[in-house]
Amino acid sequence: MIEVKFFASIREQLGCAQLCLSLPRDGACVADVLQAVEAQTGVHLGGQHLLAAVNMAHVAMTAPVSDGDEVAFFPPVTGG
Amino acid sequence: MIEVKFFASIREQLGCAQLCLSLPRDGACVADVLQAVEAQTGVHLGGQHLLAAVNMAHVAMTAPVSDGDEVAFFPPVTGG
Amino acid sequence: MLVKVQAADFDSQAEINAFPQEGIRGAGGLVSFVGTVRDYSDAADILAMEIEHYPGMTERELERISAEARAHYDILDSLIIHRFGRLGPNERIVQVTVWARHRAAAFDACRFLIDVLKTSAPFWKREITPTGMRWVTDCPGCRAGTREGHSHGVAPAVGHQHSSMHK
Amino acid sequence: MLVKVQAADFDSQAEINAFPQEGIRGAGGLVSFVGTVRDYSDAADILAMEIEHYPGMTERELERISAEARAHYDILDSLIIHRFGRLGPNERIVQVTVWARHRAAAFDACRFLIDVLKTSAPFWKREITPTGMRWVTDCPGCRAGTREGHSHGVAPAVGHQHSSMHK
Repeated sequence: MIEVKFFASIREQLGCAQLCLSLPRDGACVADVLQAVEAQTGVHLGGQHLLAAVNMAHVAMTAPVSDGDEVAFFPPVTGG
Repeated sequence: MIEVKFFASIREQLGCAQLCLSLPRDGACVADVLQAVEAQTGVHLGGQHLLAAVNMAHVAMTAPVSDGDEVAFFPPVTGG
Repeated sequence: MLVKVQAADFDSQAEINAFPQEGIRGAGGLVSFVGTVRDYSDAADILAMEIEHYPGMTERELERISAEARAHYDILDSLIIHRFGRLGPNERIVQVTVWARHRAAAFDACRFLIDVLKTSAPFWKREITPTGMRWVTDCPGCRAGTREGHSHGVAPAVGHQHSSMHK
Repeated sequence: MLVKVQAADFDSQAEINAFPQEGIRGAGGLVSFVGTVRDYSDAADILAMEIEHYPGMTERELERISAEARAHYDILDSLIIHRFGRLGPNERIVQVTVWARHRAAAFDACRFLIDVLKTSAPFWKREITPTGMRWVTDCPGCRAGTREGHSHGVAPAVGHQHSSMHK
Protein backbone atom coordinates (compact mmCIF):
# COMPACT_ATOMS: atom_id res chain seq x y z
CA MET A 1 0.00 0.00 0.00
CA ILE A 2 0.96 3.59 -0.44
CA GLU A 3 -0.35 6.49 1.58
CA VAL A 4 -1.39 9.52 -0.47
CA LYS A 5 -1.84 12.94 1.14
CA PHE A 6 -3.45 16.07 -0.27
CA PHE A 7 -3.05 19.64 0.87
CA ALA A 8 -4.69 23.04 0.48
CA SER A 9 -6.87 23.50 -2.64
CA ILE A 10 -6.16 19.95 -3.83
CA ARG A 11 -7.41 18.56 -0.53
CA GLU A 12 -10.53 20.70 -0.88
CA GLN A 13 -11.17 19.65 -4.48
CA LEU A 14 -10.95 16.01 -3.52
CA GLY A 15 -12.86 16.53 -0.29
CA CYS A 16 -10.30 14.30 1.36
CA ALA A 17 -6.91 14.74 3.04
CA GLN A 18 -5.57 11.20 2.71
CA LEU A 19 -6.10 7.97 0.78
CA CYS A 20 -4.57 4.52 0.88
CA LEU A 21 -3.98 2.89 -2.49
CA SER A 22 -2.26 -0.21 -3.66
CA LEU A 23 0.68 0.54 -5.91
CA PRO A 24 -0.88 0.91 -9.40
CA ARG A 25 1.75 -1.33 -11.02
CA ASP A 26 5.36 -2.42 -10.63
CA GLY A 27 7.64 0.45 -11.61
CA ALA A 28 4.87 2.98 -11.09
CA CYS A 29 5.69 6.67 -11.09
CA VAL A 30 4.06 9.63 -9.37
CA ALA A 31 1.90 10.36 -12.42
CA ASP A 32 0.50 6.83 -12.21
CA VAL A 33 -0.46 7.42 -8.58
CA LEU A 34 -2.17 10.66 -9.56
CA GLN A 35 -4.17 8.82 -12.24
CA ALA A 36 -5.20 6.21 -9.70
CA VAL A 37 -6.32 8.98 -7.35
CA GLU A 38 -8.37 10.58 -10.12
CA ALA A 39 -9.93 7.22 -10.99
CA GLN A 40 -10.83 6.47 -7.38
CA THR A 41 -12.21 9.91 -6.52
CA GLY A 42 -13.70 10.81 -9.89
CA VAL A 43 -12.07 14.24 -9.61
CA HIS A 44 -9.90 15.44 -12.48
CA LEU A 45 -6.84 17.30 -11.17
CA GLY A 46 -5.13 17.90 -14.52
CA GLY A 47 -4.91 21.37 -15.98
CA GLN A 48 -3.67 23.02 -12.83
CA HIS A 49 -0.40 23.58 -11.07
CA LEU A 50 0.38 20.55 -9.03
CA LEU A 51 3.45 19.65 -7.01
CA ALA A 52 4.31 16.21 -5.76
CA ALA A 53 6.42 14.78 -2.95
CA VAL A 54 7.51 11.25 -2.20
CA ASN A 55 8.49 10.56 1.41
CA MET A 56 8.40 14.29 2.13
CA ALA A 57 10.83 15.33 -0.61
CA HIS A 58 9.86 17.27 -3.72
CA VAL A 59 9.91 15.08 -6.83
CA ALA A 60 8.98 15.26 -10.50
CA MET A 61 5.87 13.52 -11.83
CA THR A 62 8.15 10.93 -13.41
CA ALA A 63 9.74 9.93 -10.09
CA PRO A 64 9.36 6.23 -9.13
CA VAL A 65 7.06 5.15 -6.31
CA SER A 66 7.58 2.01 -4.24
CA ASP A 67 5.29 0.07 -1.95
CA GLY A 68 5.16 1.73 1.48
CA ASP A 69 5.95 5.22 0.18
CA GLU A 70 4.13 8.34 1.29
CA VAL A 71 3.08 10.36 -1.75
CA ALA A 72 1.66 13.89 -1.55
CA PHE A 73 0.01 16.24 -4.02
CA PHE A 74 -0.43 19.92 -3.43
CA PRO A 75 -0.62 23.28 -5.23
CA PRO A 76 2.40 25.61 -5.50
CA VAL A 77 3.42 26.67 -2.03
CA THR A 78 2.69 30.19 -0.75
CA GLY A 79 4.53 30.39 2.56
CA GLY A 80 6.96 33.00 3.74
CA MET B 1 36.74 82.90 13.70
CA ILE B 2 36.30 79.29 12.76
CA GLU B 3 35.93 76.41 15.17
CA VAL B 4 38.06 73.36 14.34
CA LYS B 5 37.31 69.96 15.85
CA PHE B 6 39.44 66.82 15.91
CA PHE B 7 38.38 63.25 16.49
CA ALA B 8 39.86 59.87 17.33
CA SER B 9 43.54 59.38 16.46
CA ILE B 10 43.82 62.92 15.07
CA ARG B 11 42.57 64.34 18.36
CA GLU B 12 45.12 62.21 20.19
CA GLN B 13 48.01 63.22 17.93
CA LEU B 14 47.20 66.88 18.48
CA GLY B 15 46.47 66.37 22.16
CA CYS B 16 43.46 68.61 21.69
CA ALA B 17 39.82 68.17 20.68
CA GLN B 18 39.06 71.70 19.53
CA LEU B 19 40.74 74.92 18.41
CA CYS B 20 39.54 78.36 17.45
CA LEU B 21 41.35 79.97 14.53
CA SER B 22 40.86 83.07 12.50
CA LEU B 23 40.15 82.30 8.85
CA PRO B 24 43.64 81.89 7.30
CA ARG B 25 42.74 84.12 4.32
CA ASP B 26 39.80 85.19 2.22
CA GLY B 27 38.78 82.33 -0.03
CA ALA B 28 40.50 79.82 2.22
CA CYS B 29 39.86 76.13 1.70
CA VAL B 30 39.92 73.17 4.09
CA ALA B 31 43.57 72.44 3.26
CA ASP B 32 44.49 75.99 4.33
CA VAL B 33 42.78 75.41 7.66
CA LEU B 34 44.70 72.18 8.10
CA GLN B 35 47.98 73.99 7.42
CA ALA B 36 47.05 76.62 9.99
CA VAL B 37 46.32 73.87 12.50
CA GLU B 38 49.69 72.25 11.80
CA ALA B 39 51.43 75.62 12.19
CA GLN B 40 49.70 76.38 15.46
CA THR B 41 50.15 72.93 17.04
CA GLY B 42 53.50 72.03 15.53
CA VAL B 43 52.08 68.60 14.66
CA HIS B 44 52.38 67.36 11.10
CA LEU B 45 49.23 65.52 10.04
CA GLY B 46 50.20 64.89 6.41
CA GLY B 47 50.96 61.41 5.19
CA GLN B 48 47.96 59.77 6.73
CA HIS B 49 44.36 59.22 5.87
CA LEU B 50 42.42 62.26 6.84
CA LEU B 51 38.78 63.16 6.29
CA ALA B 52 37.30 66.62 6.65
CA ALA B 53 33.88 68.05 7.32
CA VAL B 54 32.56 71.59 7.13
CA ASN B 55 29.45 72.30 9.16
CA MET B 56 29.01 68.59 9.79
CA ALA B 57 29.03 67.54 6.15
CA HIS B 58 31.82 65.57 4.48
CA VAL B 59 33.86 67.74 2.10
CA ALA B 60 37.00 67.53 0.00
CA MET B 61 40.21 69.28 1.06
CA THR B 62 39.56 71.84 -1.66
CA ALA B 63 36.17 72.87 -0.25
CA PRO B 64 35.82 76.56 0.69
CA VAL B 65 35.66 77.66 4.33
CA SER B 66 33.90 80.81 5.52
CA ASP B 67 34.08 82.77 8.71
CA GLY B 68 31.90 81.15 11.38
CA ASP B 69 32.17 77.66 9.91
CA GLU B 70 32.77 74.54 11.97
CA VAL B 71 35.58 72.50 10.42
CA ALA B 72 36.49 68.99 11.53
CA PHE B 73 39.37 66.62 10.81
CA PHE B 74 39.30 62.93 11.56
CA PRO B 75 40.62 59.57 10.36
CA PRO B 76 38.55 57.21 8.19
CA VAL B 77 35.46 56.19 10.10
CA THR B 78 35.14 52.70 11.56
CA GLY B 79 31.56 52.52 12.80
CA GLY B 80 28.94 49.91 12.10
CA MET C 1 20.93 25.32 12.34
CA LEU C 2 17.58 25.69 14.02
CA VAL C 3 14.13 25.31 12.45
CA LYS C 4 10.86 25.99 14.25
CA VAL C 5 7.39 25.43 12.81
CA GLN C 6 4.81 26.63 15.28
CA ALA C 7 1.37 28.17 15.72
CA ALA C 8 2.53 30.53 18.47
CA ASP C 9 3.83 34.02 17.86
CA PHE C 10 7.49 34.66 18.59
CA ASP C 11 9.71 37.49 19.80
CA SER C 12 12.55 38.05 17.32
CA GLN C 13 14.95 39.32 19.94
CA ALA C 14 14.18 36.58 22.43
CA GLU C 15 14.70 33.95 19.74
CA ILE C 16 18.04 35.50 18.81
CA ASN C 17 19.09 35.74 22.45
CA ALA C 18 18.15 32.10 23.02
CA PHE C 19 20.06 30.84 20.00
CA PRO C 20 22.90 28.43 20.89
CA GLN C 21 25.99 30.62 21.21
CA GLU C 22 28.65 28.00 20.43
CA GLY C 23 28.02 28.06 16.70
CA ILE C 24 27.89 31.80 16.30
CA ARG C 25 31.05 32.77 18.15
CA GLY C 26 33.03 35.09 15.94
CA ALA C 27 29.93 36.50 14.26
CA GLY C 28 30.28 40.14 13.26
CA GLY C 29 26.55 40.46 13.00
CA LEU C 30 23.30 38.99 11.80
CA VAL C 31 20.78 39.67 9.10
CA SER C 32 17.10 38.96 9.72
CA PHE C 33 14.10 38.93 7.46
CA VAL C 34 10.73 39.07 9.20
CA GLY C 35 7.66 38.61 7.03
CA THR C 36 4.31 39.88 8.26
CA VAL C 37 0.69 39.63 7.24
CA ARG C 38 -0.08 42.73 5.26
CA ASP C 39 -2.44 45.32 6.58
CA TYR C 40 -5.34 45.07 4.15
CA SER C 41 -6.48 48.67 4.35
CA ASP C 42 -7.38 48.42 0.67
CA ALA C 43 -9.13 45.06 0.95
CA ALA C 44 -11.33 45.50 3.97
CA ASP C 45 -13.02 42.16 3.42
CA ILE C 46 -9.95 40.21 4.50
CA LEU C 47 -10.35 39.40 8.17
CA ALA C 48 -7.34 37.17 8.67
CA MET C 49 -4.94 34.75 7.06
CA GLU C 50 -4.79 31.04 7.64
CA ILE C 51 -1.69 29.00 6.93
CA GLU C 52 -1.83 25.26 6.28
CA HIS C 53 1.33 23.16 6.14
CA TYR C 54 2.57 19.61 5.63
CA PRO C 55 3.83 18.54 9.05
CA GLY C 56 7.07 16.63 8.77
CA MET C 57 7.89 17.69 5.24
CA THR C 58 7.93 21.35 6.30
CA GLU C 59 10.64 20.81 8.92
CA ARG C 60 12.54 18.57 6.52
CA GLU C 61 12.49 21.18 3.74
CA LEU C 62 13.54 24.00 6.07
CA GLU C 63 16.42 21.90 7.37
CA ARG C 64 17.42 20.99 3.83
CA ILE C 65 17.55 24.62 2.68
CA SER C 66 19.39 25.63 5.89
CA ALA C 67 22.06 23.05 5.10
CA GLU C 68 22.17 24.28 1.51
CA ALA C 69 22.71 27.86 2.70
CA ARG C 70 25.53 26.72 4.95
CA ALA C 71 27.15 24.80 2.10
CA HIS C 72 26.96 27.73 -0.31
CA TYR C 73 27.65 30.78 1.86
CA ASP C 74 30.34 31.59 4.40
CA ILE C 75 27.93 31.76 7.31
CA LEU C 76 28.10 30.51 10.87
CA ASP C 77 24.53 29.44 11.52
CA SER C 78 20.87 30.14 10.74
CA LEU C 79 17.45 30.21 12.37
CA ILE C 80 14.12 29.79 10.59
CA ILE C 81 10.80 30.22 12.37
CA HIS C 82 7.54 29.83 10.43
CA ARG C 83 4.06 29.97 11.89
CA PHE C 84 0.93 28.17 10.79
CA GLY C 85 -2.73 28.54 11.72
CA ARG C 86 -4.75 31.74 11.87
CA LEU C 87 -2.93 35.11 11.77
CA GLY C 88 -4.30 38.64 11.89
CA PRO C 89 -3.07 41.73 10.01
CA ASN C 90 0.51 42.76 10.87
CA GLU C 91 1.24 39.52 12.67
CA ARG C 92 4.63 37.94 12.11
CA ILE C 93 4.58 34.92 9.79
CA VAL C 94 8.21 34.05 9.29
CA GLN C 95 11.68 34.95 10.52
CA VAL C 96 14.95 34.00 8.86
CA THR C 97 18.12 35.00 10.72
CA VAL C 98 21.66 34.33 9.54
CA TRP C 99 24.88 34.88 11.50
CA ALA C 100 28.17 35.37 9.68
CA ARG C 101 31.65 36.68 10.21
CA HIS C 102 31.07 39.21 7.44
CA ARG C 103 27.82 40.88 6.57
CA ALA C 104 27.85 40.23 2.82
CA ALA C 105 27.48 36.49 3.33
CA ALA C 106 24.76 37.05 5.93
CA PHE C 107 22.75 39.22 3.53
CA ASP C 108 23.19 36.77 0.66
CA ALA C 109 22.30 33.69 2.68
CA CYS C 110 19.28 35.32 4.36
CA ARG C 111 17.91 36.34 0.98
CA PHE C 112 18.61 32.90 -0.45
CA LEU C 113 16.76 31.25 2.43
CA ILE C 114 13.61 33.34 2.23
CA ASP C 115 13.55 33.08 -1.58
CA VAL C 116 13.91 29.30 -1.53
CA LEU C 117 11.54 28.91 1.41
CA LYS C 118 8.84 30.67 -0.60
CA THR C 119 9.14 28.21 -3.47
CA SER C 120 9.87 24.99 -1.62
CA ALA C 121 8.53 24.88 1.95
CA PRO C 122 5.06 23.28 1.97
CA PHE C 123 2.95 26.11 3.39
CA TRP C 124 -0.28 27.41 1.85
CA LYS C 125 -1.99 30.65 2.78
CA ARG C 126 -5.65 31.45 2.51
CA GLU C 127 -7.49 34.65 3.16
CA ILE C 128 -10.46 34.61 5.45
CA THR C 129 -13.29 36.88 4.31
CA PRO C 130 -16.80 37.40 5.70
CA THR C 131 -18.16 35.07 3.01
CA GLY C 132 -15.55 32.33 3.20
CA MET C 133 -11.97 31.56 2.42
CA ARG C 134 -9.87 31.86 -0.70
CA TRP C 135 -6.48 30.36 -1.37
CA VAL C 136 -3.63 32.68 -2.11
CA THR C 137 -2.05 31.63 -5.38
CA ASP C 138 1.36 32.73 -6.33
CA CYS C 139 2.79 30.24 -8.77
CA PRO C 140 6.51 30.50 -8.06
CA GLY C 141 7.01 27.69 -10.56
CA CYS C 142 5.72 29.85 -13.38
CA ARG C 143 7.62 32.86 -12.09
CA ALA C 144 10.94 31.13 -11.61
CA GLY C 145 10.81 28.79 -14.56
CA THR C 146 10.75 25.01 -14.52
CA ARG C 147 11.67 23.40 -11.25
CA GLU C 148 11.72 19.76 -10.29
CA GLY C 149 8.40 18.82 -8.81
CA HIS C 150 6.55 21.57 -10.63
CA SER C 151 3.99 20.33 -13.07
CA HIS C 152 0.75 21.38 -14.63
CA GLY C 153 -0.72 17.96 -13.97
CA VAL C 154 -0.76 14.85 -16.12
CA ALA C 155 -3.42 16.21 -18.46
CA PRO C 156 -2.59 19.12 -20.80
CA ALA C 157 -2.67 22.45 -19.01
CA VAL C 158 -5.85 24.34 -19.81
CA GLY C 159 -4.80 27.64 -18.25
CA HIS C 160 -4.00 28.83 -14.76
CA GLN C 161 -6.23 30.59 -12.32
CA HIS C 162 -4.40 33.28 -10.42
CA SER C 163 -6.07 35.27 -7.69
CA SER C 164 -5.39 38.95 -7.38
CA MET C 165 -3.35 38.40 -4.22
CA HIS C 166 0.27 38.28 -5.29
CA LYS C 167 3.08 38.98 -2.87
CA MET D 1 12.84 57.64 9.13
CA LEU D 2 14.22 57.29 12.61
CA VAL D 3 17.83 57.67 13.74
CA LYS D 4 19.07 57.02 17.27
CA VAL D 5 22.61 57.56 18.51
CA GLN D 6 22.89 56.38 22.08
CA ALA D 7 25.16 54.85 24.72
CA ALA D 8 22.45 52.52 26.00
CA ASP D 9 21.89 49.01 24.71
CA PHE D 10 18.66 48.36 22.82
CA ASP D 11 16.20 45.54 22.26
CA SER D 12 15.74 44.97 18.53
CA GLN D 13 12.20 43.70 18.87
CA ALA D 14 11.12 46.47 21.24
CA GLU D 15 12.52 49.08 18.86
CA ILE D 16 10.65 47.51 15.94
CA ASN D 17 7.45 47.28 17.97
CA ALA D 18 7.76 50.94 18.99
CA PHE D 19 8.37 52.18 15.45
CA PRO D 20 5.67 54.58 14.21
CA GLN D 21 3.13 52.39 12.42
CA GLU D 22 1.69 54.99 10.03
CA GLY D 23 4.62 54.92 7.67
CA ILE D 24 4.99 51.15 7.49
CA ARG D 25 1.41 50.19 6.76
CA GLY D 26 1.40 47.86 3.81
CA ALA D 27 4.82 46.44 4.63
CA GLY D 28 5.20 42.79 3.67
CA GLY D 29 8.16 42.49 5.97
CA LEU D 30 11.38 43.95 7.23
CA VAL D 31 15.07 43.27 6.90
CA SER D 32 17.41 43.99 9.82
CA PHE D 33 21.13 44.01 10.14
CA VAL D 34 22.49 43.90 13.69
CA GLY D 35 26.23 44.34 14.12
CA THR D 36 27.89 43.08 17.28
CA VAL D 37 31.26 43.33 18.92
CA ARG D 38 33.16 40.20 18.01
CA ASP D 39 34.04 37.66 20.58
CA TYR D 40 37.83 37.88 20.68
CA SER D 41 38.51 34.30 21.65
CA ASP D 42 41.64 34.47 19.50
CA ALA D 43 42.78 37.84 20.83
CA ALA D 44 42.39 37.46 24.54
CA ASP D 45 44.04 40.80 25.23
CA ILE D 46 41.03 42.74 23.99
CA LEU D 47 38.89 43.59 26.98
CA ALA D 48 36.31 45.80 25.33
CA MET D 49 35.60 48.20 22.50
CA GLU D 50 35.12 51.93 22.81
CA ILE D 51 33.29 53.95 20.19
CA GLU D 52 33.84 57.68 19.77
CA HIS D 53 31.58 59.78 17.56
CA TYR D 54 31.02 63.30 16.31
CA PRO D 55 27.81 64.43 18.03
CA GLY D 56 25.59 66.34 15.65
CA MET D 57 27.31 65.22 12.47
CA THR D 58 26.56 61.58 13.26
CA GLU D 59 22.81 62.13 13.40
CA ARG D 60 22.99 64.34 10.34
CA GLU D 61 24.87 61.72 8.30
CA LEU D 62 22.54 58.93 9.37
CA GLU D 63 19.53 61.03 8.40
CA ARG D 64 21.14 61.90 5.09
CA ILE D 65 21.80 58.26 4.17
CA SER D 66 18.30 57.29 5.35
CA ALA D 67 16.84 59.85 2.96
CA GLU D 68 19.13 58.59 0.22
CA ALA D 69 17.92 55.02 0.77
CA ARG D 70 14.33 56.17 0.55
CA ALA D 71 15.02 58.07 -2.66
CA HIS D 72 16.76 55.12 -4.31
CA TYR D 73 14.80 52.08 -3.14
CA ASP D 74 11.09 51.29 -3.03
CA ILE D 75 10.95 51.14 0.76
CA LEU D 76 8.45 52.42 3.29
CA ASP D 77 10.69 53.50 6.15
CA SER D 78 13.92 52.80 8.01
CA LEU D 79 15.39 52.77 11.49
CA ILE D 80 19.06 53.17 12.40
CA ILE D 81 20.36 52.76 15.95
CA HIS D 82 24.07 53.14 16.66
CA ARG D 83 25.70 53.00 20.06
CA PHE D 84 28.77 54.82 21.32
CA GLY D 85 30.89 54.45 24.47
CA ARG D 86 32.28 51.26 25.93
CA LEU D 87 30.98 47.89 24.67
CA GLY D 88 31.90 44.36 25.71
CA PRO D 89 32.22 41.25 23.51
CA ASN D 90 28.98 40.21 21.77
CA GLU D 91 27.25 43.47 22.61
CA ARG D 92 25.09 45.04 19.92
CA ILE D 93 26.69 48.04 18.20
CA VAL D 94 24.31 48.90 15.40
CA GLN D 95 20.91 48.01 14.02
CA VAL D 96 19.58 48.94 10.59
CA THR D 97 15.99 47.96 9.86
CA VAL D 98 14.14 48.61 6.62
CA TRP D 99 10.43 48.05 5.94
CA ALA D 100 9.19 47.55 2.40
CA ARG D 101 6.23 46.23 0.47
CA HIS D 102 8.50 43.68 -1.18
CA ARG D 103 11.50 42.01 0.34
CA ALA D 104 13.98 42.63 -2.49
CA ALA D 105 13.92 46.39 -1.88
CA ALA D 106 14.21 45.86 1.88
CA PHE D 107 17.31 43.67 1.44
CA ASP D 108 18.90 46.10 -1.03
CA ALA D 109 18.22 49.19 1.08
CA CYS D 110 19.36 47.59 4.35
CA ARG D 111 22.61 46.54 2.75
CA PHE D 112 23.07 49.97 1.19
CA LEU D 113 22.52 51.65 4.56
CA ILE D 114 25.01 49.57 6.51
CA ASP D 115 27.60 49.78 3.72
CA VAL D 116 27.29 53.57 3.50
CA LEU D 117 27.11 54.00 7.28
CA LYS D 118 30.45 52.21 7.58
CA THR D 119 32.15 54.64 5.22
CA SER D 120 30.39 57.89 6.09
CA ALA D 121 29.00 58.02 9.64
CA PRO D 122 31.58 59.63 11.97
CA PHE D 123 32.20 56.81 14.44
CA TRP D 124 35.62 55.49 15.47
CA LYS D 125 36.27 52.27 17.32
CA ARG D 126 39.18 51.48 19.56
CA GLU D 127 40.09 48.28 21.29
CA ILE D 128 40.79 48.36 24.98
CA THR D 129 43.66 46.09 26.05
CA PRO D 130 45.34 45.59 29.43
CA THR D 131 48.17 47.90 28.31
CA GLY D 132 46.10 50.64 26.69
CA MET D 133 43.96 51.39 23.71
CA ARG D 134 44.48 51.05 20.00
CA TRP D 135 42.42 52.53 17.22
CA VAL D 136 40.76 50.20 14.77
CA THR D 137 41.76 51.26 11.29
CA ASP D 138 39.82 50.12 8.32
CA CYS D 139 40.40 52.58 5.54
CA PRO D 140 37.13 52.33 3.62
CA GLY D 141 38.40 55.12 1.38
CA CYS D 142 41.23 52.93 0.13
CA ARG D 143 38.94 49.93 -0.13
CA ALA D 144 36.12 51.65 -1.96
CA GLY D 145 38.17 53.95 -4.16
CA THR D 146 38.23 57.72 -4.11
CA ARG D 147 35.40 59.37 -2.29
CA GLU D 148 34.72 63.02 -1.63
CA GLY D 149 36.24 63.97 1.69
CA HIS D 150 38.82 61.21 1.59
CA SER D 151 42.38 62.44 1.46
CA HIS D 152 45.81 61.32 2.45
CA GLY D 153 46.51 64.76 3.88
CA VAL D 154 47.95 67.84 2.25
CA ALA D 155 51.47 66.42 2.19
CA PRO D 156 52.27 63.49 -0.11
CA ALA D 157 51.17 60.19 1.34
CA VAL D 158 54.12 58.27 2.74
CA GLY D 159 52.26 55.02 3.31
CA HIS D 160 49.35 53.86 5.43
CA GLN D 161 49.44 52.16 8.75
CA HIS D 162 46.82 49.48 9.02
CA SER D 163 46.26 47.56 12.22
CA SER D 164 45.54 43.87 12.10
CA MET D 165 41.93 44.50 13.08
CA HIS D 166 39.91 44.54 9.88
CA LYS D 167 36.22 43.86 9.87
